[in-house]
Parts: sequence; structure tokens; C-alpha cells
Amino acid sequence: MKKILLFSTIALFVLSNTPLATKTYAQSRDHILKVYNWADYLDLSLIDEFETWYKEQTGEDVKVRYSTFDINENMLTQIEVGHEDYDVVCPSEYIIERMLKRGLLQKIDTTDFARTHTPNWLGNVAPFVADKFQQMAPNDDDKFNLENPSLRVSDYAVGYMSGTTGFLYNTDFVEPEEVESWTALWNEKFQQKIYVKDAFRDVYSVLIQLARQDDILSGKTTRDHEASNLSDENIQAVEDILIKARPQIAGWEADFGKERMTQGKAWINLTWSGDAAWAIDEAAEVGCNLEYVVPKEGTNCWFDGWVIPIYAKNVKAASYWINFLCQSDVAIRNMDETGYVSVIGTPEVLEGMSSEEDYEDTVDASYFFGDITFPSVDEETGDTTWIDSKAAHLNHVLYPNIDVIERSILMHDTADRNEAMLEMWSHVKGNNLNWKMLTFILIVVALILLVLIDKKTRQWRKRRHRQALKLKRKNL
Amino acid sequence: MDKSDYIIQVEHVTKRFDGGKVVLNDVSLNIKRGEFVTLLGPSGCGKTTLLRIIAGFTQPTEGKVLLSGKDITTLPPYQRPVNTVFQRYALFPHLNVYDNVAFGLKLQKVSEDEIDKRVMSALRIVGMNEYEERNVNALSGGQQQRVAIARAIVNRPQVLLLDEPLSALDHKLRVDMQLELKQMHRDLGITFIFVTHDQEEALSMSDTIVVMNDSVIQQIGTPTDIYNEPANPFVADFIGESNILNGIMKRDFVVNFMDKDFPCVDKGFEADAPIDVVIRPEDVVMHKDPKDGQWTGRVTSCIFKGIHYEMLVQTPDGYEIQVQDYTAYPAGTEVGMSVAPENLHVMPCQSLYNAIDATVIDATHVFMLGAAFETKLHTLPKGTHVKVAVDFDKVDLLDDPADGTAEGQIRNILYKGNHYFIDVKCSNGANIQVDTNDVWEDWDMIGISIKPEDIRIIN
Amino acid sequence: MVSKILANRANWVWPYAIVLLVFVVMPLVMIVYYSFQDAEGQWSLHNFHKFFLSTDSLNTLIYSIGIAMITTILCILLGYPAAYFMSKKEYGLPKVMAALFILPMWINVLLRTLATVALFDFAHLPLGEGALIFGMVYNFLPFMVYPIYNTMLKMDGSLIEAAQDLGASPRKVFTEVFFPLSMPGVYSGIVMVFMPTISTFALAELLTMNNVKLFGTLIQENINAGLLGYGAALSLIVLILIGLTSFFDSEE
Amino acid sequence: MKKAFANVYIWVLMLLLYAPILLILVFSFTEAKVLGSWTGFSANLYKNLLSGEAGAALNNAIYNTVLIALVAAAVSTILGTFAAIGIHNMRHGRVRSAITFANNIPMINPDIITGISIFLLFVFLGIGRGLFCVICAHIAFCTPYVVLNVMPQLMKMNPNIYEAALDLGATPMQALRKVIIPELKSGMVSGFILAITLSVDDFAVTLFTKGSGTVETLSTYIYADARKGGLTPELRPLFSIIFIVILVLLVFYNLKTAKDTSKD
Repeated sequence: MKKILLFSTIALFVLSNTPLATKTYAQSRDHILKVYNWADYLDLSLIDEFETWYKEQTGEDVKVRYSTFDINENMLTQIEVGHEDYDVVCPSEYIIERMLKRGLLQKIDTTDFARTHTPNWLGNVAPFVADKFQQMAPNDDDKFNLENPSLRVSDYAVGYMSGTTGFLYNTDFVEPEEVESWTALWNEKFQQKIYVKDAFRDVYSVLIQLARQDDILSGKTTRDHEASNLSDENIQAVEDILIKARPQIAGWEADFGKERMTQGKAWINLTWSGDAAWAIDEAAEVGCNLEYVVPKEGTNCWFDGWVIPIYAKNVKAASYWINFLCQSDVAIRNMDETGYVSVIGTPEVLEGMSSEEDYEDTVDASYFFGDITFPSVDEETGDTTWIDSKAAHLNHVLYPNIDVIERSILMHDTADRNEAMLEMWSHVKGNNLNWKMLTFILIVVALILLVLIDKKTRQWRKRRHRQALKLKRKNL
Repeated sequence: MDKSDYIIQVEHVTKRFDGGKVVLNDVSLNIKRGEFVTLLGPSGCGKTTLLRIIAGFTQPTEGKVLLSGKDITTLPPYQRPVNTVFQRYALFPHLNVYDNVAFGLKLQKVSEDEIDKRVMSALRIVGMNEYEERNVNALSGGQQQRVAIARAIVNRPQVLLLDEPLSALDHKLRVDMQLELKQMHRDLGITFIFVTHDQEEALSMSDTIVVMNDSVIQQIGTPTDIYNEPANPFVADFIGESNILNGIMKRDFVVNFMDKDFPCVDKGFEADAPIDVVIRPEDVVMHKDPKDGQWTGRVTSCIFKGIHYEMLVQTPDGYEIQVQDYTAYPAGTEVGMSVAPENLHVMPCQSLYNAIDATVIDATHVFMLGAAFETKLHTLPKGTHVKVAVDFDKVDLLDDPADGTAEGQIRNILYKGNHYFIDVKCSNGANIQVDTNDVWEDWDMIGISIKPEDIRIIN
Repeated sequence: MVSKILANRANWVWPYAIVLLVFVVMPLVMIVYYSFQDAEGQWSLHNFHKFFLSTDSLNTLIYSIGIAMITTILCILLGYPAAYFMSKKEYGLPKVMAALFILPMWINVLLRTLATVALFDFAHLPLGEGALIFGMVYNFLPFMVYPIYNTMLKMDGSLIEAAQDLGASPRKVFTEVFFPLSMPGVYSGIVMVFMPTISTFALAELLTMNNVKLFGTLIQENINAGLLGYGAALSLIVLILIGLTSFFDSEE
Repeated sequence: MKKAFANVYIWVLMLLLYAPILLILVFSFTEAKVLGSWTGFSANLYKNLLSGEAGAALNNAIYNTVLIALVAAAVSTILGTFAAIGIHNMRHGRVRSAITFANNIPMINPDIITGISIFLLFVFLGIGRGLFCVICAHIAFCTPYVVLNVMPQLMKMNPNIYEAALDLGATPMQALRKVIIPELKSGMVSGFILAITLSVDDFAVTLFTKGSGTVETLSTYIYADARKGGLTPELRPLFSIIFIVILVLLVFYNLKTAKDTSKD
């Protein structure tokens, strides 16, 4: 007993003295910035830098409480249902759209910037991304009527990272032409060798383009229309594709795909360009050759952006955080760290990311950086190279050629069809019930019942038998 | 007697447990067919082990067990035509009363009707019909007891073994069960071997009583023999109340104890042979007038025992005699007492002194009773095996085992009228007897010390 | 006053009673409450309607039950002899054996599962149903062995002797007495294995690379996706199942 | 013959049971990314375990785990002991059976149900989840086991000693401290230990009650890590250490109990 009391007192003492606790209780809320971001989605050394930078700018202390999620919906649930008071979060575009519709967002507050003479870098975001944001589907009965010109989505959301969905594949086992098309999913050669990202929206939005490619090419319909039209037929079409692909699929990965690929346990991984870029570098180190390709039928060009939920307690710091991340050098560092491509479209980024020896073939990234050419001077050698956004020596995984962008779609919020999608997804994913199993269950149940019945009947028969004998005895 | 009359013959059975502890020491026993035999003795005397050997749960270390002439020593229990009633019944909790009783018969593949007939009759014998459907856990101790008996007798065993079956029942119930068991034995006509530590139980039920102590049989006989002619002080003391006194056999038909001569019916001892005299309290006749009677004394206590009074009488020369009489003599009254010659039970003493095996260590020490004792100077060479004689009253018992030269445990205490006669088991297994006036308890651990001058070495 | 209340020791239960009310009873009420609410927070049977219409959820449930059955049966088949051998002295197995058997039970379940995954990778065996069942058995075997072992240890030896005495050969002793008497242990073993198997989610995820989904996974997915109502409804179904099994258990 | 079979059987089963553990123990001493390829002996995995960002996270996780376990175990031990005494002294009746029934619920319920139900409660009350919520949940599912461990001691205890203490002039509190607690000690200790292990082991409940990512415990940390890459290299030394610790603890515990039993 004494021991236990001792323990508890120690425990409580510790509790009241933990840095964690002091964070929680001692510090007032407006010196805390609660950042909620995807896992592995930030150069963590930036956190301290932001804290010092914020001090410089505003003269106020702030402590960043950084936590991560790996499922959009999970994060949204916590905010919408759990009312968690995150100050700044980084959801995907369709969630941003939903949060807008449901009035879960508040404007990014840039008013202080001028006062603290802090440059506003929010404009560094590539215009093409801003446009994509603005495209988010209008809907009249929403709290936020997005057609209302006075409302710019970019007031509520600032892009962070972007990417495409495609195939990451191991060149030792897979020929490039084998993965030109999404139909690679059906190739028996890859039995149990394909991992698919456990993200039904992305998978849907790319595979629907495979399902409808004839109509799309013949111009009967548009990619974006099909992608955002979650009719039962469309969902069914995608489901059929996946069912057909089932034997090849070895698993549905939340995050472990890259790991399995670098370990050579899988040959193909339907995943995001960012993961791909990261995995390619990782694999190179252990001498495993991976490549990334966007199949011809089309892809989805996705964005994650920073937003400030209405339950946020420290809007000011949140706004500064977003602004901070929009600096070109910060963007580059994040790209190097995470492998994803920042939406910052400044010449500095273009210059920083292009490299002739690493990427001899060029990509047309003018859609992203605008149509610009400028000389770049190498510090050591001092010789000048011309950088041309139309023919830039960039990593095609990160900055796909314009044609890829032309056949890409923007994902829209599909909350109303959420359940239908989930159902389709689990049809494909989790339906392992087969006849073998069913018969087995039936047999077991039957056996159990038999035993029970047998037991009961035996008792009953015995009882009756005894009754009879009792009678006999009485009669004797 | 013709061997075929014996159903169970236990021949020179010795049981030694792994620890080397001897629980049965060369026990031999013949049990007649149809007898009601009781194994009687204090706890730890080995009676239960003997029963388990007969049942087959335990294998004897030496000797063998015969069942109607056939050697069954190695036969597993389930092949022996004997059944046991266990101390705590051991009824199967997953079966109801009926199935518990039918268990054995089912195994013998007896027909349903036959089973039912026999089960019901067995239940009727123990008065448990009507309970057949009951769950055994829902029964009282007595009822469980009856079911256990029914379960055993239903198989018509040649021998029924009962391992203290009544010990768990309260007194009233026990007495009833005793009568019923006796009745059952008569009706069934099979051999009962009954283990108990309760002498009344033994006396009231058995044809033959086997008194056991210290893993050997002390006496075998009918209850009356055992009671009236106890073979030794232990039996006399263990069975019923008794006054046990040291005495000397003057000559045939004359015994001397309490420094007085008494006429008796015993003869054949050599003159002045030391003996123990046993007088049952109810055999002492009391006289109002101290002059009549063979000796006198003052009543020190008088307790009413229902039918009779139990009194303690102090004789002038310091003996305390236990007396039972139908008339009360209040404490303080002077009385005279006499005992009829035929009621004087004379039994020869095993010995007058302790004769102990010892080994010479050096000129002034011998090793005995598991320790080295100092002796008077002697000339025997080292290592010679000798007998050492120590008088009963020359052994000192000490509270703390550590204080004594040797250690021992008190096994048996006899009150010899004016002193206690104590049996001590020493750490090395040897026994010594001690006369003392100190009061000890059974199982006390004590220290033993003997003065050097009291150790007489004899060859 | 206070001391008067304390004097009656029956009252000492109330603090805990309150905790039970708040953190055990209320939450269960919550499950019921949410399971009868649709997305708009209106009372409705929508969730159950959905459950019984969506073949998928039903299949998952049935499939999970199947897996649970296989796991349980394998655990019994493997565990019963083990418990038997360890509880019987004549096999001369050291007492510490039992402890060693239980030991893995104390390692974090995820780590244990990861260990099995590692084993399969190491042996180049495919992850999937096979791995799942192996992992499940691996994880739950101790929970089966332990109760059986205990009942066997506690069993009254005189019952066995009684059976022998009544003419039961060693085989009969086992079938007629020992086995029936050991059943309670088996039942509690089943209870400890069956339901947890149905409702695990992490194990399935790790052992099959998300390929196989158990009922637990389904619940977790829905909760994560913010479909609290449906998640609650599924949980309620598990609770009902538990009720049934424990009812059967008491039947025995 | 039979004996041989029994031994073989048990040992084979043991081998199967420990194969994965041994595998990881061995490969925790090589840096190979992929378990199975041996890139030479090195203890770096152990060295780096608590260093770097991952190390910091792990540190925090361990810290939280210990903190939660201690608080939860201590509280539920005290709570459970009082509860057991209370229940023991209650009249048999509705209230008592109701409480004992409620007491059984967390033991029968699968963790996921316990976790979700408490999660729903906090959602319903609109309280943000976190350390507090986790600790509450852990107390909720630990206490029943404490009660379960203390009850038998109470059964064994002579019902009169408490009265005897009062009769000899002790106040109820003194009687509790000087008479009852000593009687229940062994039960409470084993209850406390059990509570600790349960709390440390727990995963499902914590996952649903920890809310925002700030409160990671060992299990949730492992889960997050496992979702990334199965058994990532840094988990191997962690696993090995945990295994060894448990092994040592269990050995000590058995020795102790063995001594106690031999004593009486």
C-alpha cells in the first residue's frame, strides 16, 4: 500500500512537472501554435526557425506543438466532431473544399504583416495552383458561395505541396512499356506484386479515366466531369477494374508502400509522386532501381494546402506560419526533405530545383513557373547557364511535363457519395469471404449444434427411460 | 486357519517415501472374508497408507498384497475388485447422483435396466433414492457421504475400503452413519476395511480392530480383547480410559503396585518381573468407609458424565487414580477403593530402562540418538558398537531442542498415576522412553540431555 | 458525519461505482445512442438498415467469425495437449515451462505481430490469410493454454483416483472424468480468444498488408472516416455477439 | 515413450512460440534495412535508439507510457481495493450484483469497444481528448482486475478482525491501515502489477482516446511506425529490450512467489 501511494505521488509529481504538462497548463494558449500536418511532410528543423523568426517579426514568443495524421478524414473528424483546437492544418484539396462548404475555415489574417513589416510571400504560390483552388466546385446552398467573386478560396487556403498519382515500379522486374497504362493492374505477370495506395479518391479519380477513356478521347465527356460525377455506374466501373486487378494486388498501403518497394518485396506501387520521389532516392542507396511513371489515360493533380479551422485559438501565429512556409528557400528545403513538390513557383525555386547533370532530358514546366528564361550563375565555376521554364532540367517525377498536367484532373469534395465510395472500396479491399470459409463456418456451427442437441436429447431420453423404470418399480 | 478364509493378506509390507520416511514398517495382516476390520490409530500412524496400498493407489516398497490368495501387489487399481469410499467423498461434480453411482457399472458395460436396478437399490440402501436427479454439489455432507458409499457398493466389490468416511460429519450424524454402515455390512456380507482415528467408532463397529502406531501394528483383536486385554500401555491408553501403573509381579496371582500387594489372575512371570498394571476406571469399586477397600484416598474432583460420575482420587502416597462410579463422592471425601482380581490387567514391561545402540567416539564420548553424548571414562576402542543403558528417569527433556545434546519429538504420553511415561522419537529415528513429572504435549520438539554418570555402557 | 458513512464499509464501493457509471456504463449507452443516429443527428435505424443491406459489412462479419473459429479451434488443438503435459508431473516438464508459455503474452501485441510478420518475410512466405491465422494463433495461444492449465492444476486428484477405483482404465479416466472436468478451462479459453479475434484490427492490417479486413478493421475505418453512427452500430453488434457467447458459456 | 513425445511436443511448440522473438533478437544486432540480410554485427541500432528525432519521439512515448501506467495503476489499485472491500461488505442484492456485473464489462469487452465507447463519450461531452482521457480510460479497464485480485484475499480474511480492531479501540481508518490493508497486501500488489502491464500493453483503447497526436504511448508509436514500414529497423532493438526486461521481471516475480509459497 505504502509503495503504491508512493508511486502515485511520484507519478502525480512527475505529471505536474513534465515539459509536456507545463506546455499544456503553464503556457497561455496564444503562445502556442498547434500545427497538424501529414506525417513526414515538413523539414522539422524549420519549426525552431519559425519560432525564432516569429519572435523577430512580432516580438512574441510562440511554441509550436507539431502533430501528424495520415488520413484526411481522420483529421477532419477530430476537428469537426472532436473540436480539436488546431491552429493550422494541412488537408488535401477536396477536404479544404468540404471545410469551406461546412464553414469550418476562417480567413488567413494578413493584416498584421504590414504592421510588423513582414513581407507577404503568399503570392509566391504558382498562379496555376491558385486557379485550381479557385476552381473548387461552387454550390449555391453552401454557406460559402464560391461563385461569389468577393470570395477567393486563396483567402482561406494557401497551397503547400502538390503532386500526381502514378506507378512507382522496379525496373529490374518491370519494363517501362508494361506500365504505360493503368491496365498494368490486370497483368498476371505482377501477381501479388502490386501495392495500391489506400486512398480511394485518388484511385477512383485515375481509374475512372481508364474506364471512360474512349468517351474522353472522343470528347463526349471531360475528365473533370467524370472525376467529380460519382454516379453508381462510374463507381461500379472502377470497382470492376479493381476486382479484375485483385489477384495482382498484394496489399493496400497507408504508408508502408515505399518501404516494401525499396525492400524489393513489391514490384509496382500505385502511389503519389512525392512518395515515389522519396522512394527512388532511398532505393538508390540500397542499389534498387525504381522509376515513376504517369500512365497515359490520365492522373489526378492533387494539392495539399494550409488552412485555419474556426476552432483555432491562435490565428495570428497560424497566418505567420503559412506565410513563413511560402518563402522560396523554405519551400526548397521542404522539397529536399519530403520529396514532394512545393507549390511555390518562384524563379528561385526553378533555379534551385533544376540541374543539368541530374536530369539531362527536359520538361516543359511553364505552366508552373510561367514562361520565363533567365541566366543562372554557378558560384564555384562562375559559368552561366540559361534556365528556361519551357525546357527545364527538372525531376520529371516532381515537375511533370505539361502534357501530364493536361491529362490531369482536380479532385472535388464527394462527401455526399462518401458512403457509396467507402462501400465500393471495402468491396474491393476487404471482401475475403469465399465458399471455403462459408462452408467451414457452416460445418462448425452444425457440429456445435449437433453436440448440443445430442447432449439434450440424451438427457431427455435418459430422463424418459428413468420415468418408465420408476413406473415399473412402482408397479412391482 | 485355512488360507482360503482370508480375502486380503498383507505380507511384510514396508512403505518408504522418497524422503526415506518410513510410513509402514514390515506390516503383516490377514483379513477374513466378510469381516468388518478397522484400522485404528493416531494420525500419521500409516493406516491410510496401508489402505491405499490395498486399494492400489500406492505401491509398497517391500512385501506383497494378496487378494483371496492371488498376488495383486502390482495390479492397477481399476483391475482390483475393491472399491473405496474417499475421505472427502470425491464425487464427480459433472455428473448427477444417479450417474455418479452408475459410473462403475457403465464402465462394465452392464445393461441399462440392470444398471438402473442396481443403482436404485444401492441408493435405497443408503436412503438416497428420490435424490437420483440431484446435482451432487447441491447435497449436504451427509448426503454426499451416502452417495459415495452407494457408488462404491453398487459395483459389488469383494472388499469395501472406507478412508475415514465419517470424519467430516458432525457428531450426531456420525453416530447414525456408524449404525447404518454396520447394518449395511451385515446386509451386503462383503468385507469392510475401515480407517479411523476415533476409538469409539472402532469399538462400536468392528469385528476386528487393528491398532496401529508409529507405522507398526500394535495389536489385532476383537473390540473386547483390545479393550480388556490391551497388549501394551499404548493400546490401553489409546482405547478407552485407563489407569496405568508400574508394578512388580511378586509371584503367580500376586501383583504389587502402589507399594501394595493385590491378588490377580495372571501367572507365569518370573518373580519380581516388572510389569504395567492397567485398571479401567469403571472397574475401581469405591467404599464410603475408607477402612473397607484395598487402599484409600481423597477425592479431588468429581464430574457428572451423564450416566456415571468421573472422579480423581489422590492416594496418600501420591498416586492419582481415575474412577468411574454411579454414586457421587464430592471432592474432599476420604474413600476406600478396591479392584477385583480379574479386573487387574497385567502386561509385561518391554524394558526397565532404555537400551540404546551407540558407537564409541573416544574415551569419554559415545555417538547415539543422532548426537555425541559425554560418558564416564571408559576403555573401549574407538568405533566399537555398544549397547548403552539409560534409566527412564535419568533422561532430561528440555523445552528448546537446541539446549539438548540430541533432538527429539514427543510421540506418546502415558500417565502412570504418579508420573508421565513419555515416548520420544529422536532425530535419528531411534526411540527412548522417559519418566518425568513435567507436562509435555504430543509432537512437542524437545532437547534431550543425559548426565554422563547416567550412561551405562553394557556389552 | 463522514466517518459515520465510512463506518459502513459497504459505502466504500461508491467512488468506484461512480467511475463505473461514468467510464463504463455511460460509454456503452453512448454506443447505443450513436448507433441509432444518422449523419444529421436524427433518430433512425439507418445504420442497421445499412448494415443488413450492405453485403460487404455482413460478409466481413461472417468472415471474421470464420477466422475467429479457425483461430479458436487451432488454439484448442495446440493448447490443450500443451496444458495437459505441463499440468501432469509424470511428464517431468519443469514448472517454469508454464511461465515461459505465458511470457509472450506480456509483450506488446503489436510487437508480437510484427515479429510474426518479420518471420514470414524472413521465410519468404506470402503475407495474407495464412499469415493472419498463424499470427492470430501465435498471439492468442497463451490465452487458451493458461486457463486450461489452471483448471487442470486445480483439479482434485482424488476424483481421478475414484475413477480408477471404480474400474476406469487410464483411457476411460481421461474421457469420462479428466476431460469433462477440464472443460471449464476450455470454455474460458474460448471466451478469451474468440471475441478478441473478431474485433482485432491492427493485427489484420499488419499481417495481411491491409488485404484482409476483420470486423474490428471495419469499425475502426468507419470511426476514422467520421461515420460515428455506423461505427457505433457495428460496435453494438459486437456487444450483442459477446452477450450471446457469454450466454452460451453460462449454458455450458 | 509418452514422456518423450510430451517433451518433444512442448519444445517444438516453444520453439514456434519463440522463433519470431529470437529472430528479431538476432537481427537487432545488424543494421540491415531488410530483416534477413545480415550486414555484419553492430550495436548501432541500440546506440541510435534514443537519439535523433525518432529517438526524441520514442523517449516521449516511453515517458508517456510510464506516466500513464503509474498513475492509472496507482489510482485503480486504491479505487479497486476500496471497491472490493465495499462489495465484500454489501448485502447480496440488486445493487451488489449490478456493480459486480458492471465490474466485469471491461474485462469481457474487446479493447476496441472499450476505446470507441469512451471516445464516443468524450465526443458527446465535447471534451477534447488527450492525456486525461487516456488515463481515465486506463483506470476504467484496469480497476476491475484489481478488484478481482483483492476479492479472494477478502474471502480468506477472517471477517471479525476488523471488528476486533475497532473493539480494541482503533478508528475505522486505523483499522483499515493496520489490519485490513496488510491482509490484502499481496492481492493489491499483484493487482497493481497486473494493472501496470495491462496499461503498458494496451493499444486499442489508447489509440481511440489519445485524440490529437500529442500523446503518443509506446504502443501507438509502434503502430504508427509499423504502418509505415512493417517492422522498421529501429523497432528491432526496442523489441529486444522490452522482451529482455519482461523476461527478467517475470523470472524475478516467479522466484519471489516460489519463495513465498515455500515459506508457508
